[in-house]
Amino acid sequence: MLPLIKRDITLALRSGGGFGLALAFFLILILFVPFGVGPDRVLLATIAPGILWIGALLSCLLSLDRIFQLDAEDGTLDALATAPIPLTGLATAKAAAHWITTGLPLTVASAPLGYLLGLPSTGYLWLIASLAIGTLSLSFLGMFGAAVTVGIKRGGLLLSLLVLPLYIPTLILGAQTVTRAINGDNPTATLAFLAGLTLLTVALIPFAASMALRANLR
Amino acid sequence: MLPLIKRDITLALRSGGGFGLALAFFLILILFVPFGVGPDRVLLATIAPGILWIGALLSCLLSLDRIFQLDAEDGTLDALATAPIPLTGLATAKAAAHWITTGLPLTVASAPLGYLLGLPSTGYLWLIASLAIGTLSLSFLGMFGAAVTVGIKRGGLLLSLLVLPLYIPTLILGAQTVTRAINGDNPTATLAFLAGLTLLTVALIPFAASMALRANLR
Amino acid sequence: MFTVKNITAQRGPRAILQNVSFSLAAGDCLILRGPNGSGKTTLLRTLAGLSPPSAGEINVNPEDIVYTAHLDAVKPQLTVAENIVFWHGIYQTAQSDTLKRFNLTDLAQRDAATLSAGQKRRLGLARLHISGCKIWLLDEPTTALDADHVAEFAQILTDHCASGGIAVVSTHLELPLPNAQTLDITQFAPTETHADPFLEGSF
Amino acid sequence: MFTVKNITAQRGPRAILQNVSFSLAAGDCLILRGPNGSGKTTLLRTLAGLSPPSAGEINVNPEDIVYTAHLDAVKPQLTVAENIVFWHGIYQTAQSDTLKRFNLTDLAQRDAATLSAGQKRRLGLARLHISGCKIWLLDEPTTALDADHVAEFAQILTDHCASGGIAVVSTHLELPLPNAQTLDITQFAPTETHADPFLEGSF
Amino acid sequence: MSLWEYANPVKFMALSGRVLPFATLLAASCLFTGLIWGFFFTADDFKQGSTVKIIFLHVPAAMMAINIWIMMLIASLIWLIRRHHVSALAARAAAPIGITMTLIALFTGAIWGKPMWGTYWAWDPRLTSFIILFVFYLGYNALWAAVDDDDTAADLTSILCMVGSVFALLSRYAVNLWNNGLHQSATLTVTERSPIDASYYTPLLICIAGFILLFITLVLLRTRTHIRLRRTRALLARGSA
Amino acid sequence: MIPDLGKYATDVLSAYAIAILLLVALVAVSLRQSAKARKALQDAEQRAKP
Ligand code: HEM
Ligand SMILES: Nc1ncnc2c1ncn2[C@@H]1O[C@H](COP(=O)(O)OP(=O)(O)OP(=O)(O)O)[C@@H](O)[C@H]1O
Ligand SMILES: Nc1ncnc2c1ncn2[C@@H]1O[C@H](COP(=O)(O)OP(=O)(O)OP(=O)(O)O)[C@@H](O)[C@H]1O
Ligand SMILES: [Mg+2]
Ligand SMILES: [Mg+2]
Repeated sequence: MLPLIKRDITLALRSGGGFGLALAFFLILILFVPFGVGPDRVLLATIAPGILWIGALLSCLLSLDRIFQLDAEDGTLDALATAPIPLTGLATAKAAAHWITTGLPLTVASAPLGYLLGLPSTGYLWLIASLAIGTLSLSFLGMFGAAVTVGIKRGGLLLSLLVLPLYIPTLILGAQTVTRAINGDNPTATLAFLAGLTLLTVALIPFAASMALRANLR
Repeated sequence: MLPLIKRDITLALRSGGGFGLALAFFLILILFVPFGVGPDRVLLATIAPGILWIGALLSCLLSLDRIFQLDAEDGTLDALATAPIPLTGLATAKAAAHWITTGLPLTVASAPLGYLLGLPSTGYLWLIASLAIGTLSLSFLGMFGAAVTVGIKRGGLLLSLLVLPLYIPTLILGAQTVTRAINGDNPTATLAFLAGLTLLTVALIPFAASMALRANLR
Repeated sequence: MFTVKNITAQRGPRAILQNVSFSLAAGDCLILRGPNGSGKTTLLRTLAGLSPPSAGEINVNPEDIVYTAHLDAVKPQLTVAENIVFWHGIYQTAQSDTLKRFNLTDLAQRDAATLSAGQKRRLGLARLHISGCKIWLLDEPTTALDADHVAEFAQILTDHCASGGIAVVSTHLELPLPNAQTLDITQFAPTETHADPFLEGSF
Repeated sequence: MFTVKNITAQRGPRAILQNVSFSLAAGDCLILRGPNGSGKTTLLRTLAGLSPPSAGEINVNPEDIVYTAHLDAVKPQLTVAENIVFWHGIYQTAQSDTLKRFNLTDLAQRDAATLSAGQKRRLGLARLHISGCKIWLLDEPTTALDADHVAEFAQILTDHCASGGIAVVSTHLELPLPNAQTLDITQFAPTETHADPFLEGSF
Repeated sequence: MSLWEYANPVKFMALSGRVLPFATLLAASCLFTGLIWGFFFTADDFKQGSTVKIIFLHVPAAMMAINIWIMMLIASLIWLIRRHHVSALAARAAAPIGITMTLIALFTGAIWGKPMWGTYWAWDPRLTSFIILFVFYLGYNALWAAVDDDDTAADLTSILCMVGSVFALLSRYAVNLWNNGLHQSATLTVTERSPIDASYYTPLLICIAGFILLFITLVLLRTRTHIRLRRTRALLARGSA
Repeated sequence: MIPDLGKYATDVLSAYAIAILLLVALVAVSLRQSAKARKALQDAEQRAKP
């Protein structure tokens, strides 16, 4: 599994990879919001937690179809499936690599972008914590979606459609955590919920994903 | 060119195509906004024009990488480039097919989704008009981005990055049109600007795109 | 009808072949020979007009040319028949006995995604016939074909040339083409003159 | 060591081959023969464990198997050497003389994207050597290879079997493999018994 | 003789062919009776006026929308565990019915909301959950349409249905948290309403029965369609070997 | 014939209209698909026989 994670990170750093790109996409998305809704600072600060979370989620979404599809297209997935590593391991490695190359940088970038939107200072810690935990669950769910759609050429849009509904609880809990922190409510409960959700996802999704991969390789 | 448009529409309607999917993606995106920023009706109505425009833009964005990449991967693009149709014609046909399968349905769907966000009733007409005109320009600009990135495997994210800055004028003019209509200002000027922008795009972009294609096929 | 004078064929920054010249008249068939990596694909892409030669000139009407590459240009989501109709539309030719000539009649209603490697290749080659073009540029056309179909395709190629067509074929296999000329492209391997401006001089 | 008993190989809803049986011992090499679309790829995928047989049984340790398909499993963004290191990591084997054996030494630092068809295929085949597996399942391994490299690969295959390995090879070409058995798979074409429950009875 | 026998396509076609006319008749008569009764022969509610008549469409549709998803989940599990083709196809056949039911519940609810709450749409947890359910249906249906190979499609959609069910449930709880957490002026919610008057009870029950029967009829019909299509594909594939 | 629906007449009627329209559409689509599938199968059986 380690060589796989290492290779995926290398590929993400190479040309056409997704490392800096997800970040840049996040940046542009956040910049788009003032263009769309207008530059009112109070308004922007109010919607900042939600927008940051949605932005991170969409940036994450956009790199999902790379997870398995590239490997499927050049025959690597067949070769990996017949190599002596279990499919659940493969699935976990893929999701982990995705999180390292996407979720982690997004989390780090969220703080300065939050400042651009005028996020109140009480929110930053909770924003970073919720994103760090939440994007892990997003990566695993996204990996599941990628496993389901791996047989479909350029299935990016279908993948999004399948994955986005699964993202709803994570989004709600994540954005709520930050909103509550800003409003002076106690955000620990929602963050704990979020952590539980992530744990559940990380524990169970690899099995579902390996079933989907198995079916798709047939 | 006509067989090409016809085929692209057929492919979009076939399995894994993007026809209904862009719509569904749009729906979920709009759904995500209240989850992120909270269900406050006044707040939602204020940001509705911007969010609707950004949503349509992102839905459009997600199907861009299909425009040329699928054809490049199975060798069809090489074959088309050596066939007796000019590359500008190819580019125009591709953008037109993309608009028919994406921009048009998004425009139609924007009205009911606007209602979900509580868009004031004065805005609908202008929303639809600005989207109908604006998405055409989005399709052509997106096609250009797709032509530039066609050599890059799974270049979806890079493509988004290249295209998003090009989308900014369209987004501003489009969202402004709707916002003005809602605020009781006169939106015809911005809409006229938008139409001019679209005209310019449709007239010039195919040439740029054909140059990019030529370079990428080398 | 198809003359090539001293062209340099380029791939990325590298000149792969230099001073390639030949001249083909109606009815000629040219087989390109050379080991892996010698530049057959590069030359064919240059001839097809996909990458312009960095030197020399090609005299031919691009509209006469049809090119089949390592990839098949087959749309997996369309059926075999739909693929054929599409290319007829692009080349604006009338439909004819393509299905039969390439032994695809039984497969006509199948999605191209479900074809075997050889069946897909046959569908890819059918584009030659559909195009109605005089000059065929073929890059290892018989890959994945079984012995019978190789023979059949050689016959199609012979017929094409016999009726005044021209073909340039790269292949590693022996094709039964009685009247074909052979061109060993290893002779065009570039000498030490640099095509890349960054290799000139020293700094 | 590798026995297959009465298996039915399936592709989509269709049974493509029925009652396939054979038994291979260390040192055996089996060549699968059959025209396009007869089911060679289908059989190899079934043997590799990618699509389970819908009937019959395969007795083999899946860890012993390495499979090369029509596609090369080569990452274009990595260099040749990096591709090789990656597969060593996956199979957890030590690095050895792979580059030399597959004639890739000169290309080691090149991005795999810039390889020619034959060079890429060689890199794909290198995985066999890297894996250290005993049983090789090969689907038209010599596609795109030139004559010299076909001979060289046949030698590698012969060596593998001579040292106690097993190989199952589908090919349309004549490979110089002195001790190979041949299996004509057209004999396994399914008879009128239906594997598909939707073909039973009538309604 | 076990129930599983009818998971065989031939048996299922025979049985469903016999059941279908009766189911159709029953469904039609129940729907007819229930809706006519509800629409023409119930008194107006003192608070809601005539809008209360919408209940005869809204409630059955809302119930079916949820229950059809549960039926699909069960059918999917049967496919994954016992690999009965008819079960997978029944799940596929049910999805569009579920989508329609969800739409009916949404539309009738929205129309009802205008006179009751003064708006067609509010981000009430219950309503929101319904849109989420709608999206799950869309994704499930799109996946069926996108995968070419039938068995693979059955596998993938079943897995999606399983995972989706878990997350649909989680969404339901998350949505509750989301809207209660904000100080939103939820003036009237679906849950805080006076219990149904007895005179509406019988026609409502008949309507619910009608919707259930309609669902059964349509599932049988649509499953038969999919079985036929499967067989057609199998015949074509065999013919062109 | 139509009972007095009071001031909510349009609401109630449009609710019924939309719901019944959707149901009828679903039934119609199902029937049409069924007929098409039946015919396609018949054709296929015909072709498979000889
Ligand atoms: C778009 C808006 C609406 C949606 C999506 C919606 C959805 C639902 C759902 C999911 C149920 C539960 C069905 C069940 O499991 O029994 C339900 C029941 C019900 N709804 Fe709505 N509803 C909406 C608007 C309304 C409005 C405006 C009213 C009237 C003021 C209303 C009145 C009722 C009633 C009376 C029930 C029956 C509850 C029961 O017996 O448990 N709904 N609706
Ligand atoms: N983008 C590139 N940059 C640098 N070198 C390249 C590039 N693409 C191909 N080459 C090299 O150019 C040479 C010629 O490649 P080409 O594909 O034309 O060979 P070929 O004769 O078709 O070989 P084969 O028989 O294997 O298909 C090869 O050595 C190859 O490695
Ligand atoms: N998904 C599918 N559904 C139905 N039939 C299929 C599917 N995939 C392949 N087939 C058919 O199965 C048969 C066997 O295909 P297979 O790829 O095994 O042939 P092959 O012997 O490898 O041929 P080739 O020499 O051309 O590679 C072919 O007739 C093919 O058309
Ligand atoms: Mg080549
Ligand atoms: Mg094969």
